[in-house]
Amino acid sequence: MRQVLLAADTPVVVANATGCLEVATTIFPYTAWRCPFIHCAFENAASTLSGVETAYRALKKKGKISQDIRFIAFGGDGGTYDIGLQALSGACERGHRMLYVCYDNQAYMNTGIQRSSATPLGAATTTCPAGKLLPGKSQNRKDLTEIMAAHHIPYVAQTSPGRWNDLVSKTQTALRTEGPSFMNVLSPCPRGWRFPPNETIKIAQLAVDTCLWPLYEVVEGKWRLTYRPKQKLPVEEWLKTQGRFAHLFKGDNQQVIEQLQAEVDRRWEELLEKSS
Amino acid sequence: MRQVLLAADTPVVVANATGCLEVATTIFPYTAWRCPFIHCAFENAASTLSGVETAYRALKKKGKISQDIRFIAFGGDGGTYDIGLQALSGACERGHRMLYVCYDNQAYMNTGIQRSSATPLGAATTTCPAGKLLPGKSQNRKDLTEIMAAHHIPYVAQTSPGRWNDLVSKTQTALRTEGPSFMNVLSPCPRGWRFPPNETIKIAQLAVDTCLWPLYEVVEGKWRLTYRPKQKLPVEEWLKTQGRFAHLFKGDNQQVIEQLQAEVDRRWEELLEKSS
Amino acid sequence: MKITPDTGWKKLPQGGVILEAGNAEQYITGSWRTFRPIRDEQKCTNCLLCWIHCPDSSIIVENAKIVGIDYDHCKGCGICAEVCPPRIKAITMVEERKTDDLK
Amino acid sequence: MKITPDTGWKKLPQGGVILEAGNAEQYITGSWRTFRPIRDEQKCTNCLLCWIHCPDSSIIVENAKIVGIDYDHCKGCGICAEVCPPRIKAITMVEERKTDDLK
Amino acid sequence: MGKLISMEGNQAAAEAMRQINPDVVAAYPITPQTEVVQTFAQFVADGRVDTEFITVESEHSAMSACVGAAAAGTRVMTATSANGMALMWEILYIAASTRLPIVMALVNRALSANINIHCDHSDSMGARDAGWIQLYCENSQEVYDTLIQAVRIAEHPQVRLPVMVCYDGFIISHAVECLKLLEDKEVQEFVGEFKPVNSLLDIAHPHTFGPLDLYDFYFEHKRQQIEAYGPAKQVIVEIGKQFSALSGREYGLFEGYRLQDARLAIVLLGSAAGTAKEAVDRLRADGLPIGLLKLRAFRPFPSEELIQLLGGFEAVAVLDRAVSFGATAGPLFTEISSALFRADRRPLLVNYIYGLGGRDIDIEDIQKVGEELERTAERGKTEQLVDYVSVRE
Amino acid sequence: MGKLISMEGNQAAAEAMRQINPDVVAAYPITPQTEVVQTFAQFVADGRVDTEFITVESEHSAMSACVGAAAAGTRVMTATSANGMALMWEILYIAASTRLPIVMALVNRALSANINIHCDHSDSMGARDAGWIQLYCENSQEVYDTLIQAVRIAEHPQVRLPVMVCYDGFIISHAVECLKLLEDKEVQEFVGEFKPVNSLLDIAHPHTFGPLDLYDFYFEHKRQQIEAYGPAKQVIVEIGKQFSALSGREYGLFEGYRLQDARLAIVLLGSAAGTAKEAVDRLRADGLPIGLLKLRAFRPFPSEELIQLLGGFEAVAVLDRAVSFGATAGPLFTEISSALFRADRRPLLVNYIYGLGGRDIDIEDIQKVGEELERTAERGKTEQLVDYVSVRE
Amino acid sequence: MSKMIEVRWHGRGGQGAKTAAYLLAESAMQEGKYIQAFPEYGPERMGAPMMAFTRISDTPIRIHCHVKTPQVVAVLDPTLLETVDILDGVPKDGTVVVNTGESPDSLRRSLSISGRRLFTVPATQIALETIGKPIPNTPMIGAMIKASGLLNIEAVITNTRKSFEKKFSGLVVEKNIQAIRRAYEEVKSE
Amino acid sequence: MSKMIEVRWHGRGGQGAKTAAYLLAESAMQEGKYIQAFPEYGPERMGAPMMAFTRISDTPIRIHCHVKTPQVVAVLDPTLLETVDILDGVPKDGTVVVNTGESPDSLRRSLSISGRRLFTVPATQIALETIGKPIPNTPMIGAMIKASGLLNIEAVITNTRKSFEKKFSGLVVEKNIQAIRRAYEEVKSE
Ligand SMILES: Cc1ncc(C[n+]2csc(CCOP(=O)(O)OP(=O)(O)O)c2C)c(N)n1
Ligand SMILES: Cc1ncc(C[n+]2csc(CCOP(=O)(O)OP(=O)(O)O)c2C)c(N)n1
Ligand code: SF4
Ligand code: SF4
Ligand code: SF4
Ligand code: SF4
Ligand code: SF4
Ligand code: SF4
Ligand SMILES: [Mg+2]
Ligand SMILES: [Mg+2]
Repeated sequence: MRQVLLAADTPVVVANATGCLEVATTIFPYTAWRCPFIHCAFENAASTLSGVETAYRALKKKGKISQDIRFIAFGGDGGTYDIGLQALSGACERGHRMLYVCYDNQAYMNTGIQRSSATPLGAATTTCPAGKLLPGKSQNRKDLTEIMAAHHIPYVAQTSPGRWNDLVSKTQTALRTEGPSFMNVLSPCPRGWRFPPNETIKIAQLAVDTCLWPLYEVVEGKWRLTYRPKQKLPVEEWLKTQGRFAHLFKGDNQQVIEQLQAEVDRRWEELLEKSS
Repeated sequence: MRQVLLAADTPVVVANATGCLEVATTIFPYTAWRCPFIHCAFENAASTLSGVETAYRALKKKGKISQDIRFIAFGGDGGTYDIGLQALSGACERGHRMLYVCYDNQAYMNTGIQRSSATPLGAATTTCPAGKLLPGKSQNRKDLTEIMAAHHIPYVAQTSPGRWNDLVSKTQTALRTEGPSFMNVLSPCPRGWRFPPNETIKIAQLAVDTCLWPLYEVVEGKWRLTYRPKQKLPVEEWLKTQGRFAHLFKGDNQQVIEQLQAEVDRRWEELLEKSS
Repeated sequence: MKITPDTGWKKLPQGGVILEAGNAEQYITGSWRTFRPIRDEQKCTNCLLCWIHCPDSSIIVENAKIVGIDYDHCKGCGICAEVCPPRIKAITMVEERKTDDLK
Repeated sequence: MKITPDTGWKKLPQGGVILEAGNAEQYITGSWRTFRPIRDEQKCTNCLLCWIHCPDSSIIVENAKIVGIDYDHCKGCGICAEVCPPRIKAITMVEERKTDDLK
Repeated sequence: MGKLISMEGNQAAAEAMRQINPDVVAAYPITPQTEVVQTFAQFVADGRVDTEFITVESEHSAMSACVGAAAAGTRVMTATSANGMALMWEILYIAASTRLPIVMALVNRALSANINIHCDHSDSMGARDAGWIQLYCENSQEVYDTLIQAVRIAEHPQVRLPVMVCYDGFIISHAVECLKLLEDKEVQEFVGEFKPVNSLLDIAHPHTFGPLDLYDFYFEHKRQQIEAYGPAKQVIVEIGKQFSALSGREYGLFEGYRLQDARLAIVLLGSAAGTAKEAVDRLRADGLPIGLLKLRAFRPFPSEELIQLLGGFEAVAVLDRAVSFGATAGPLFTEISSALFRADRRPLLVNYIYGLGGRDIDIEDIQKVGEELERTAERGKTEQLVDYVSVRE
Repeated sequence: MGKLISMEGNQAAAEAMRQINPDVVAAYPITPQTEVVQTFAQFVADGRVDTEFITVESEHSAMSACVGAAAAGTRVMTATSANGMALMWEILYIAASTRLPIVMALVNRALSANINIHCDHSDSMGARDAGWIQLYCENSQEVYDTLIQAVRIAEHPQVRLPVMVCYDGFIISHAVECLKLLEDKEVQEFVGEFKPVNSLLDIAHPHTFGPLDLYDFYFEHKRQQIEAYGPAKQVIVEIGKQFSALSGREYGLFEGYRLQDARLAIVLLGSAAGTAKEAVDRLRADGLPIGLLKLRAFRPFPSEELIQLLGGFEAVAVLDRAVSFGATAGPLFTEISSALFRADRRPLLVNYIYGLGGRDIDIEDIQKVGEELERTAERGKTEQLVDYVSVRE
Repeated sequence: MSKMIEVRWHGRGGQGAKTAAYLLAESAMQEGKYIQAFPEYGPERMGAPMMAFTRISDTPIRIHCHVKTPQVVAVLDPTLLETVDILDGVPKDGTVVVNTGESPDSLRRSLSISGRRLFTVPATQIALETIGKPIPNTPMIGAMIKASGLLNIEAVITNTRKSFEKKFSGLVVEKNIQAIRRAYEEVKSE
Repeated sequence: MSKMIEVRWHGRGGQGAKTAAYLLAESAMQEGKYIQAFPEYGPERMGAPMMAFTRISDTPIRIHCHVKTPQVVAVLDPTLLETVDILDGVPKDGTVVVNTGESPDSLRRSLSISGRRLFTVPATQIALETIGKPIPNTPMIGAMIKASGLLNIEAVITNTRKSFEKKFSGLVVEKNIQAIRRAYEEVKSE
């Protein structure tokens, strides 16, 4: 997330939903934040920040503030795809100038790896464990980036820390956008996905190369792929790097992989079509 | 809404969000509903019904119930685009077999015509009145049908009571769908839109013919226009039938109409492309 | 059990539930009407458009034929008259004149 | 005012706010580490990849050059070693052996 | 000082808001609060206020946006009712504990289920732990006056707490009554400019709001917050005095009516107070030594003051327009009896639950309460602790 | 009857749920409740229960789904904590007023702000008006036993109310303790089959749930609901007896510890009761005539019983693990002092606020309370009404 | 209390009973009276029977209960006579004004009303003829102040003008005023 | 209270202090004792210092407060000695077991510990050699029961086997048991 902040050349105010990021960076009396920061609750980073942004406009209008300030909200996938979706949707519709960044680690990590609607099909979490009866999550992941694009806001992007330049340039575009912008950032989580921390970047990259997490942006309704893998790898390549998918390689769970591959292919084709 | 129920040939259980429909049909000790009906709150028709549907599956599994039952939720635009969006999104992601019908009258009518995110650009409501400074609502309407299509649920449709057959056949398709389905039904409101009640059907039809409210469906990701107006009328034709747009025809508000027309055109083109 | 304005708390069904389905039809709202739809049987082609669109379910249909209008619940909105095909115009809205037949 | 574990309620800033930005750096977390990244200055090309990816902001950069590693906060995750280009491999992870230099 | 004009309670509220001219308003419509929002939206559309109005998509977001805007150092107002307040309940605590001086018009309405749009106090009573100052109004004049005072109370350096200005849905919100308004300038001078203590927009001093706070500091933060309610009591009285100097209308923690020589008293909140005054007059005319205590401040709860005031009475009837299901009695009764527990001389106490979901309470109803109260006093003991006004058996 | 085994409190809760095997569970994770949900999810994944588990996207939807499922005539359970409960607050009232026998494990945790994951009772206390029966547990054994009893209490024809089984976050939820389990069959026989009164799935008898209810009927509906809490008290006692016949473990509305010959008493809820028993023993050893009253049922509140029990005491210390900001004292104190107001002989009462946000309370802390209580009794009057345990000045 | 008059308005959603109640109150206020006015608290729906109330007093009005024993009743829609007990709580010497073309006598007979001072006025017809719309509220005000003697007509007219000017064109205002005057003249007593 | 033993475990997130505390408790329970075990209540993070507690008693354990005066302390990570006051609350006759290759004597000197019964064991090394992973928790149990005399080793082994069998392969279980035994043997006293 620091990468996002580094990309900002105007002072920013940050709002954060409850989640790993917030818990890891602020424990009274310590804060890791060097910019103004507010955490209100789990589900309302977008609405809280929309209040802050409005306050800013009110004071600007009255000449009580002169400086330019940008506003960034951070939320995990739980705080964005699930419990905070409505607040985000509302803020976007109202048109606040703010960047909402979802750091998507595909589960509720802070509370110990429960499924979210961002959890991919087949992944095991503590609330959709791989058990005798059920092979992990039985639903496909919500495609939040697409949902946000359907909000017709001026800027929507999907990116990954695996590709630093992509992330930075998208952040800069987003912050320049006069109106709401949304960025979905895949954020591999060693603990929740079960892999050694040093593979973080590799796994982020693999998600992109398997087209499970394509990098693209939607600018004023125009779709554009920002990176096209030289070779589209099978999702298996990505799945096998992570313990949460280990059960898929056992017994007759192979078909879940096929299902997942089919869905990835379908969405990828759709994306290719839209961005052509 | 009765039209929706008439189209069902299996017994249905209905959940209803707070709004005109609910208030008009149930005042203790009277109910207009002949099927089992539950109203819980304003924002939770989808989640309440997902509980009912799950209960049904639980009892079926245990053999305590044998009958086939279908589940329909009704919500106004306020209860669906705004305060109930998250409950709907969540229910869709979980995959409950239920039909959610949004009767979209483009504002909070039950509480006296306040703007919702479904209110079109330029429309006057009591919370975005046409005043000395502001010419009605300053944001475009959220395109909920598209947002729901981005949820990748098996069936999504947009329809209008102006076209009875369209509505009935879509309802039937929706009820046949094994999984979540969503229907967005334009519902002209004489009081809120300010027109005489007997013009209801005409106005519903005009919304379709101006392409402001195209009729289409998305079946398993495939987009299909279900009606193509012989001649695409200018939105003005529709606007001028309603008091809530009267101010747009005065002063220098003409440009709002142009803006609206541009947005309608843009979304219509996009739709044509997707459904080709 | 029928619930009336005098029913006390001991007799109400628990949980605020209404047990009797569709009992709203006992609630006569026809008097709210200012205009009354009158259908001309001769002209009517039984296309059922009025039945489909009546918001108060007040067009009475039997065997796919219109047999009457439920004036106890019709609120006189005029939608039926509006949707009746222009070539046919089987329904006209007539002002209620209850004043005249005041008992 | 510095807040310590002994600070009583009368002295805390109102509303639970933390007034001092970025004071978490006073909170030494380096001892949580099991492995320690060691950078070979000779090999390093100052590509800054490690700086970009370090989750604990523990690679210290001055004038676009790496000048050191902040062992007070580095948690030893090894990401820097991983992202350092394979041809270069300027960073290696070495097991902490505090046991040995126990005072 | 203005002359008598007539207005609905909600319009009076909106008018006060117009004159206060807050920086930010975030609100969501709900009956019977709606007209406040609508009227104010019209002021915005007509450029009669500078306020930025956030048309949120739910009450949860309304309060969240208020928290954001207040933390950003602006003067913030909102309004809601019943289930609207219920949906923001979580964030009410956050607003208070973060010490944000938000002012809310709470138009009291019954909570669901079943859904009912009329007045009772179950909504505000359900938030009585949340940390908001709660002031209850008897009529439109008080709504108007109290909203103006609320801004000062909330922002007072020794208080810095959000304030709920509660008034009865429909009964006050939708009734036209006579009231006097202040001049715009008078109001603006009275409320003054808002001076935030810490602000998110203070880029030079970046603060962190709402951090994780474990068992090593959380209790201290709460202890500190608890301490604010004492000064709040004094500030309410003090601001009331200042307002009275400006308007000629008196405000404090409560209002006593014919209590001086009374041996019996009725205690209640809100719009029934006027009806009760009439009932008291009639009972007095019948020779009953009865008076009325109308509580204005329910939070902070003036318990020492009540001990002083009611300690010597023979019998007191507490009228509750809310229920705490499964509790011994209504929330106001519980609070008052708990406070009077410490009194040296304790009156007999009885509780009446009235007006749930908008059920009318009229002069005769309250007269009957007074008459029963006298019998209780004569008997020297409470026979029935809780009774219900006008409920069909 | 099973032998002693060891389990965390949350596992004990999940184990009870497994044996109850409800039709539907809808829940959302939140610390410290999470393990209940996780463990149960594993039971579902392994086919060890027949339950349909709804993985909702928020607590508001969790409770809404529970309402839907319960109205559809199924046995429904859920679990949450703190802000999770806060987010479902609106729907809590609806569940109770619709008379739906939902059972919830509420793992007590402090409400935000600031955000804190540890135990206090502010969450459940904030819902004390909502109409839910609230039973508080001292340890894992009670969590397990009470969840099983709760199903019967909730569904009892004279009750038909939702039940919250409250236990202290981390202190109980995350501690391994010894407990005894019943056999699966015993539990299933004890809870029996659920027989709904009205069901949405009863297609032959279509009912309308949750209609608009104006001032002509709403109050009567509330009045009817109020009436359920009396029988609920008896049912809690009765089911407790039945459970005791099965398990050998006693349950009622409260538990007295060394109260018989006591003149001083401590009253509290939850996990501190055990610590307090130890403190009582030590104080007794020092010659103090002190006992403990551990309240189990906070809703319905056993006020007549408390008058009986505590009426004759010299002094009682009420320990609150929650604050009602701006009130005179903590919520438990308020309730108890209000109840005792009617007692013929009234003890001196003092209030201690302790343990907010997980602050530890130990044996010595409670001993000190006991010693101060004795001084109060000797003095014959309360000097300081409210005090705070272990807060840094 | 002795000097407080309570008025009840019966109408249907859309007929302006609430406006009438408010207008009457405002006019009284202009005359130095204290007032209160409120509609029946229910969901407002076009065509549904509804009530509104006005209280007028020489001293500040404190009470906030429903009006149960109105001294004056105005019925804006004669069809209501069939379904609503418009005499409920009206004292024997109360005043009742009904919008109908019938005479008070025949009305008394057809409804078998005993006691009360009965007045009728063809308000809808007057409205149609003056304003051009069948909205009987303003004429009913004229009729009722005449019948009850509550207020001076000029005061009512001045206030109506002031209040309507904010919302309507001059022509509409004058037509309404004309309607008030005509009804004031044409109201029939027994 | 007289018969209750309180144990404090110091470790780092990921080292299994909680598991050790639980295992010890369970073993004690198998021996007919009443037990309680809980981690320090805080956000758990890899590498962060953390504590866990075990209570063992002949009679049911009622108290639910923190452990403040543990009779036995086990330190799973020697680096903690620098930052955490591991002796906090430990009575003079308390037992302290540290995972280190050093001797108790030199440890006492380097940390200037007075009183307490000091023990050391190279638990990480044992773990590496037996289990193959540097997770010192099971060997530390072996060391600590020897040092404290709290429990019989066979009871602990039986219970560990039972408890681990649910989660791990037979081989892993046996390696852990081997680790316990080795540490039991190799723990050094002064
Ligand atoms: C209303 C509410 N419900 C639940 C929680 C508990 N909770 C806090 S963070 C969290 C999960 C966060 O998941 P996500 O947003 O994906 O962020 P991550 O921790 O994965 O970074 C949950 C369930 C809460 N704080 N508030
Ligand atoms: C939490 C909550 N907020 C607000 C309300 C008030 N409310 C009830 S219905 C409604 C508007 C409904 O609008 P919509 O969903 O569009 O339905 P319509 O009335 O237009 O048919 C509002 C704001 C409520 N009941 N609950
Ligand atoms: S590794 Fe995973 S669980 Fe740990 S802080 Fe990062 S996101 Fe959260
Ligand atoms: S006309 Fe409009 S306001 Fe009236 S019931 Fe229909 S939707 Fe609601
Ligand atoms: S007038 Fe309206 S309500 Fe009456 S029958 Fe026709 S459509 Fe139905
Ligand atoms: S719409 Fe006209 S023609 Fe068709 S059925 Fe109705 S009345 Fe007959
Ligand atoms: S090991 Fe991890 S924390 Fe340490 S410097 Fe490298 S990347 Fe940063
Ligand atoms: S990644 Fe390697 S080469 Fe690049 S700056 Fe870091 S240490 Fe040097
Ligand atoms: Mg996440
Ligand atoms: Mg609507």
